[in-house]
Amino acid sequence: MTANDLFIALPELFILGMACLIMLIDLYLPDNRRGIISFFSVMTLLFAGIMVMRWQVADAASVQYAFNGTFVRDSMADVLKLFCFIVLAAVFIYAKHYLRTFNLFRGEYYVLSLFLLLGAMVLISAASLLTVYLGLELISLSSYALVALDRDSRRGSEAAMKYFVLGSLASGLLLYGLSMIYGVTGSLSLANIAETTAVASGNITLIFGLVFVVIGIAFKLGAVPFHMWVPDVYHGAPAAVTMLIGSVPKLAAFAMAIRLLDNGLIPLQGQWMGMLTVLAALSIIIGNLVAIAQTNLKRMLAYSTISHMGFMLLGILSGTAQGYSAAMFYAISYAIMSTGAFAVLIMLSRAGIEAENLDDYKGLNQRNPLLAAIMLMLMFSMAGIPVFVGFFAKWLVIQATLDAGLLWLAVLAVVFSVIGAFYYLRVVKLMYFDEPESEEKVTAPADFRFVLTINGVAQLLLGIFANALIALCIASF
Amino acid sequence: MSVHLLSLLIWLPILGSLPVLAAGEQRPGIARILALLVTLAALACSVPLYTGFDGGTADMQFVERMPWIEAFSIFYHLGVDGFSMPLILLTNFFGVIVVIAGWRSITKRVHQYMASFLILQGLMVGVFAALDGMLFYIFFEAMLIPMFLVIGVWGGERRVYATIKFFLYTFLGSVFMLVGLIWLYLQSGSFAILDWHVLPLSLTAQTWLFLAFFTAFAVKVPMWPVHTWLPDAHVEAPTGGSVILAAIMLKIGGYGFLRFSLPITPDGSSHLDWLIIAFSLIAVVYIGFVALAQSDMKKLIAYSSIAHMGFATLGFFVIFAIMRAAGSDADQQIAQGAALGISGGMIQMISHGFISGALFLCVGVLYDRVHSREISAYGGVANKMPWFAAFVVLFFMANSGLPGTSGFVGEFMVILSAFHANFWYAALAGLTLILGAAYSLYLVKRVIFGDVANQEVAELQDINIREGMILSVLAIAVLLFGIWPAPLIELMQPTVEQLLNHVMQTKVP
Amino acid sequence: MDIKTILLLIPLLPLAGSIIAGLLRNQVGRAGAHWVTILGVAASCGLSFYVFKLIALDGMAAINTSIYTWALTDGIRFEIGFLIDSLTVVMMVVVTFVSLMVHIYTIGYMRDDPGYQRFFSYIALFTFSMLMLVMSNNFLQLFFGWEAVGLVSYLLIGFWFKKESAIFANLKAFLVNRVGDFGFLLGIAAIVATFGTLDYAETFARAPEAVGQTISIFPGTEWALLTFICICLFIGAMGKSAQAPLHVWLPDSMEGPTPISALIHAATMVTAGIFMVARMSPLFELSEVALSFVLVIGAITALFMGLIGLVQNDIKRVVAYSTLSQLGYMTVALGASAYSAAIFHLMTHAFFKALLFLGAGSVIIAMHHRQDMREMGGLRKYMPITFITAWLGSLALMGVPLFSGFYSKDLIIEAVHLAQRPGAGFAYWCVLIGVVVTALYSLRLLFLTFHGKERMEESVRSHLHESPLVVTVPLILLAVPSVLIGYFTVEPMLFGGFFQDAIQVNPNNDVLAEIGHHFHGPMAMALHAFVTPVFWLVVLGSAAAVLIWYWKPQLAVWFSQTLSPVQRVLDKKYWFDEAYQFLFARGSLGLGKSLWRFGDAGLIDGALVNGSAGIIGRLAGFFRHLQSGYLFHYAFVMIIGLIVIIAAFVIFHQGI
Amino acid sequence: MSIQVLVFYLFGTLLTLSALAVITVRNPVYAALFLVLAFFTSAGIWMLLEVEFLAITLVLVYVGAVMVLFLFVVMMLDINLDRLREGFARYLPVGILVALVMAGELLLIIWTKGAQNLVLDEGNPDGFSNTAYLGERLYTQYLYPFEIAAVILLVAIVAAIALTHRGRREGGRYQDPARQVQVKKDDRVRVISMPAVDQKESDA
Amino acid sequence: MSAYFTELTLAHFLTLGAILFSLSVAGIFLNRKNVIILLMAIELMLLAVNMNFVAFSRFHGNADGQVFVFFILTVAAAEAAIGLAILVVLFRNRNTINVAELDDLKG
Repeated sequence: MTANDLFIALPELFILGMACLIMLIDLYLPDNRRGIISFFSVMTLLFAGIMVMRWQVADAASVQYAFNGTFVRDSMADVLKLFCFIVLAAVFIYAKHYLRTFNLFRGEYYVLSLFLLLGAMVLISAASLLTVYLGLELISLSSYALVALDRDSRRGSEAAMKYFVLGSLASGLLLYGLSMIYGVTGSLSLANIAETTAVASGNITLIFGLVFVVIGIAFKLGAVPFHMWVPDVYHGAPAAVTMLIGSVPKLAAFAMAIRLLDNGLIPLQGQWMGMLTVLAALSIIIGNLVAIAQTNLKRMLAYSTISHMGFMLLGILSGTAQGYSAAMFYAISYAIMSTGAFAVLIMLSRAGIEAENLDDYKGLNQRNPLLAAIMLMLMFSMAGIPVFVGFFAKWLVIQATLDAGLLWLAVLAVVFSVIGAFYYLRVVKLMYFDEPESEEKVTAPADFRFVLTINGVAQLLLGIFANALIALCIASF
Repeated sequence: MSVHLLSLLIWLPILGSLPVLAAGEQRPGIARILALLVTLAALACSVPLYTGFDGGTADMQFVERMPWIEAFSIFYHLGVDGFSMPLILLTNFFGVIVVIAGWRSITKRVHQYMASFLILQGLMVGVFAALDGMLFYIFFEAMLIPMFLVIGVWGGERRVYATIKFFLYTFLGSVFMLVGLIWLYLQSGSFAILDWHVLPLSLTAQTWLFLAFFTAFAVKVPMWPVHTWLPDAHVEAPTGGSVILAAIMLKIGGYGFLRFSLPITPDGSSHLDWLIIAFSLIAVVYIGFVALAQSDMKKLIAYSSIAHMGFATLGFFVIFAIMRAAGSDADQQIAQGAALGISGGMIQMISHGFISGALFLCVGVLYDRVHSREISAYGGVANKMPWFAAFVVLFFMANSGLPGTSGFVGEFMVILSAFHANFWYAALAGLTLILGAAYSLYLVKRVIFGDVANQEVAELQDINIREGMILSVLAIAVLLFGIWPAPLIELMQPTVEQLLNHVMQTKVP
Repeated sequence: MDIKTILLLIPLLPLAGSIIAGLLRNQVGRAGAHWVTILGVAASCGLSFYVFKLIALDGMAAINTSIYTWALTDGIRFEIGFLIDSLTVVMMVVVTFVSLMVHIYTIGYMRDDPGYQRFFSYIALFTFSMLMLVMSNNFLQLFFGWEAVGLVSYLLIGFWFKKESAIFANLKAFLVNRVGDFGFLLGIAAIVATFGTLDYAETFARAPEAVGQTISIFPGTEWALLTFICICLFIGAMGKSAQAPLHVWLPDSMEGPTPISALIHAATMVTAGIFMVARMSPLFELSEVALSFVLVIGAITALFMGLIGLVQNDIKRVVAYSTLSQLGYMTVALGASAYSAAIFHLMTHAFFKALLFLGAGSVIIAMHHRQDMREMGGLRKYMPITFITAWLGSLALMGVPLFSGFYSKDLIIEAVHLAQRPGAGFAYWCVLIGVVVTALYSLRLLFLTFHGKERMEESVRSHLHESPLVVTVPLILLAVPSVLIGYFTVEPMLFGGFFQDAIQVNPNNDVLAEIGHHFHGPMAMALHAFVTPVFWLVVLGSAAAVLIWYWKPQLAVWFSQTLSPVQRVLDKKYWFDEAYQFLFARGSLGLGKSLWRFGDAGLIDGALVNGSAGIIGRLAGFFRHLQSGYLFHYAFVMIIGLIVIIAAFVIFHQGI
Repeated sequence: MSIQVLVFYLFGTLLTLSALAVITVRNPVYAALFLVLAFFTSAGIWMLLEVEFLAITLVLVYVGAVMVLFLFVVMMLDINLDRLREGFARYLPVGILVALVMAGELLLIIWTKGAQNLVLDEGNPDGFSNTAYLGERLYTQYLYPFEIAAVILLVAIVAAIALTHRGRREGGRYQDPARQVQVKKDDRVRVISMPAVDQKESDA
Repeated sequence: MSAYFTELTLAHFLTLGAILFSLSVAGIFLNRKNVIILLMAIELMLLAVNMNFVAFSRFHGNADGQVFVFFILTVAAAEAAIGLAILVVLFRNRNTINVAELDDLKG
């Protein structure tokens, strides 16, 4: 280890330090001063962002290894981390309002979220099976705890338990696969594994291990049939936590897929492409279908997440740089969309009651036109209607799919995106076509509204000026 | 002459929607006036588009091109030719009409209503002006959103069903086109439509592509059997929505056939033209009968729109049958018949824009007063609204293709063209002469003529100046294009010829 | 003023009158409306006579001129233009003259109507349309005029739009006409497809090229192209000129005001079909089959429509069926290649039938808009002018020698007699019997109306009086040509080569020329009539009529009882209306309804659209239930996924 | 058959059986104890593989800490065992079938690979310290993961406290050691001077 | 027969691992009653994986596998702590840890 290693991993170290610091500060804060925690957390993200940016400014294309090859920094890592920070900062601002409303405003949320972020960063920068695993566990353990954050919630604890058991099962499966890969290659370093597998790509044990690895990834993404946790956890967790789980961990899961499948097991692309194809197709079908039957917005968004992850897999499975960048674009835009949608949900929530029933959205346009417009943009973006960013995401992955020669899959994807559009339209219908059932004013603190407005308008701007983000994603591979 | 005229026409209404929205719900008057000013400005800006247009060339004009998404060589690429220019004018023309039409009848959330239409107008102009496949698709799809809202918020009883049906139907159709566009990009490395025109493609590829485009545009036109969204959408939409839907949106389907299907997949089109011809003729005959059986005025007009758009598609795709029927030695005849078909189809689209728009406005006039679209709720309207009755009779006569009105021109040319290909095409298409008159005049008989049917009719007031002005303008347009369509036809002639020369060459390598 | 301007003014003056009277009706008022239209039509009439003089008398060459290019597409030029030749000028004169008379007459007839201005606007518009039709030099404009007169006819039949029967009749008229137009349009399309032009002159010049060309309509059958074209065009004429079986609209059209019946449904519009076929003689002459078709259709119409006239009680309907029958005569003449005779009869018929209609209208005014002849009788002493002019018109109609109708009708019968083509024999018998029938219904009308007992209600009778001058003057003015015009024009028009620049007849078919060999002047012809069967048939018919309806009215009752089946057939007009009503009106409504219910609502929307939505909904529900909430199920699903993936991708794929 | 093989089979059988018992017995206390047995036997097998440090750690960490925690929780929660005994057999056949299929697949693949022919390496030389070897690796090559593992443990601590620590409830009775040690005599004992009272006067 | 009893091979340990793994997985989806048993099954599963790693580590003669096992043990401990904490919360909220009663969230 040299000082340079520390320098490369500076953002991680900074986040770690700040997390600990915030934890300590929190101990000594009176309840009415908790706002400082939120402020510190956001500032932490800001500075971490600056630290990440320095590479993008200085030497974006370089790839740097640290800590004996267990840590890697490359352009993809930078971009993903950056968006993790951005999204998390928004989440923090949204969450503050939520936690206050629901009387959950404690430091643990921020500390655990920062640890979760740290896990995500570890995963994003993982260069070894070990760091992949540890990063993953750091994310998972933090999220289990976060889901149960509302200790008095029946649903929260149920969701946490389910998440915990299934998550542990999934990490057990992943570990089994990692053990097989280690068994064949004798190394934990992804770079070495790639070299070895290039020679032994037909090895059955390797493919056997690959299956488990793919399942591990699929679980984290929430791809069918390893999606069963998603609806229940999204539904049961407090909205502020659901929002978090829907954003940063998805970016990390994308990175995990790239690290394992591309960086480590690219010689097996022929094999994992088939598996991902099945997962993607199933996710798109089941996610969109079941979302139609939902009456609860959180569950609906959960199923929509499942289908979105199916779409994202379309990008990954082609195994080309173009496909990866498409998937990355998808993951980033999804994180932004999903965060925004949950923010709207939070804004509509009143003390003790989350606005999770679809009927709560009736006549939103009359109650708060701006909020309705933001939700409208989010919904259409999720449905993949131009000119919002969601469309560009879908376009890119479908292009990747076609490029990979999977016409049927592309057609299936677009057809189910039409079916899926139905439930997004239903939300718009409720907001715009129906009369409000409550005249209560919908409001939130200024910072909340400000960020939410940016979040909503971002759907449009990232669409119209998609070039920049697309270029960034392409430059990452 | 500004080189950014097309951009101006696209973005002026879209950005103009912001101040309209800012006017807020409490100040509908300001919203109306602002919207009117924006549409008038857009209309004024389209004057140089007409005057500056060089009718002697088939080249794209007013071209703008700048990189947009560089990684996939997508450009913000605009331009117009003889096909798109008239349609843009039509769009901007109806922009004004719609604002005026909704002046009094819309009272709920006026600012949002006006803003929706402004955005819609800009997007529609964008569809016609786009020369980049992705740009086209984006405008094409984004258009659905404001329309979805317009029908859903300001529509009638079953507006939710209608608008979701409209949205999903159209969306489903267009996603196949998206797959086709992407596939073309992967083949050619470019998203430029004009590059695709010259891209050699195997017959199989062309056939599949053709079908992909077909689903998108057939739904939009709409052609039988994917037409069932239209009657519902029309019936439930507010008057302005119906007008735009009928006058402009349906044209986008036809325009798509001209811009994409024919030039990109000429062999595929030739291979599958029977499909479109069959659907078009079914549209004319089957839909003609169905229209006859309607008891809802808007539904009847909606069905009539389907039948009339059948002529446009028939005109566009009958050209291959003409080539086959004529054999190799009769170049002159091919050129004649085919040019008639395509020009006729285009004229039919534009004329139908005026007529159907006017008809929906007429229904709107009645609806505003009586709040019913049922034919049976009326009778003897002419007794109370003589001027209105005159307009209705004129527009329905135009709808049934009376010579001297624009409705005749397109149908006439298409039937002439169809005869070049096959007697039966012309005969079946010609049935519209009977069917179109039957359903149009049957409605006139029941609604306009007769003795005053009930108290509500007895209390009707004749049209006011605002309504009279709109209808007069449309009436003048309908008559003008009926009496002297030459300027319009000449405008698109080079483009038609170029298209014909293009499709006669096989693209199969 | 150059000739082109004059020609332009002829149709445009009535149009201008129409627009002023229509759009500025409140500004110009009632008097203004009739003055402006009458002036327009009168000027147009005067100019027409001037042009007639130039062409017919001064021997000026036919004028073929283009006004403007309507449209131009690759190779095909759509022009608006005028072709002024002998045929055209005759039509122009007839149209404008009758129209002028009707305009004047209308001042009286419509005096109390609230839609006064509208009416003048319509009839002026009609004059414009009809002039456009006859003056056209191309098919496009012909079709324009063709449909435009249809439109005005529609508007005028439904002029009293509160009357349910009127708006039923106008819809029917328009639709039946559209059926004819459908054929007409196909004919035009065939011409364009064959000759690549819409211009008459070019078409006629190139027509011989098309001889021998065929068209395959049903696979395996080949039709001569020209026959196809001609029959298509003639179908148009059948609609407009109310030939069986497309005649059904004409009797119903009597729901319109009487001036309209005279102008449109007797004198001018309905003869457009005759005019058109005569105009197309260069084409028809090339197809024997088409001419035979024309001949047979005409003959059927001439006889069988006349028969219906025998049993009608509505005074206008009798005249209407008489019109149908006379149109049949004209058509027969066309079929016999005696185009000039057809036009000649067209002209004479225009005068005397307009006279009869206006006379009937005069009676109707007197009867306070009652039209049933059973409630009339003995009117001669109340309205002498009407009575006399009606008799004159009827005699002309019957074809009594020296009256105009005699010359035209006799020549037609003679021509048919000489014609050699298939169907000519049948046609000959039809027209011969038709002569008797004509005499019967004409005299029946006169006797029932003007003679015999006064059967009207007392309230009506007490107000009976002769119509005002604006009504009677046109009657008198029309009576003059009705009586005389045949005598004076038969020779120049038929045998003087008058139409030679407009009408082409194949020398083999030229029956009129053959008649011309034996023609020695109108008086000789009238005298010769006494030795022809035609005259004696007229006498026979007249005698019978006198017997039945004048001397022994009880005979009429007896006849109707003994011949009740025949009476019923005629009363029901051969059940055409019922059949059409059932087949087309209700049939297509029913078809539309069922297509809508089963096709659109049932199959497409129900099964496909909402059906697939339903399936998706059910699938969604099904998959939703898989999410049971039980942890062990979730784990189970994951493990099943694992097992399946291993099986599929490792075991089977790798072939263990 | 070498002694190692014999030991392997012995321990292996025991391990399998105890694992089976863990998932089948109904009383969680028994299950926990069987799990302890399973860990012990695994440790034994690992000894065969000469991974002494991990074997010891397994026993220390699992048996010494984790399983105690388990037992603690089992005892702490007043679980109604009667209610937990119901059912279980209905889906058993399908469940067992699926488990067998899965095991079959795993074994099929392991054996296909021919792993039975792969002999382990010779074993460590005398005096080799597995602990030192691992320790060296952990603090050099795997320092970064080591630190992350530390964070994970921190997260576990934070999470466990956040979830279960309820703070001071209003009205609850808690000790405060700080106050306890700071207590002074005066706080506890109040000397009251009580003047003598005449009994008789009070009676009166 | 002979090969399995003469010498210890990789297959012995992998097989043991596979059996343990299958048992633990079966435990997770067969157990419908007690959440604590689920947590134990998870520990068993990790044990199975550890068995694999240890065996492979010896097979390859490098320490990486053992290091991995070390970390798995660490994480497993942390996991157990969190799992049990969640269990406690769950029990406090619902007064049961019956798996079959955890069905508020479904559909």
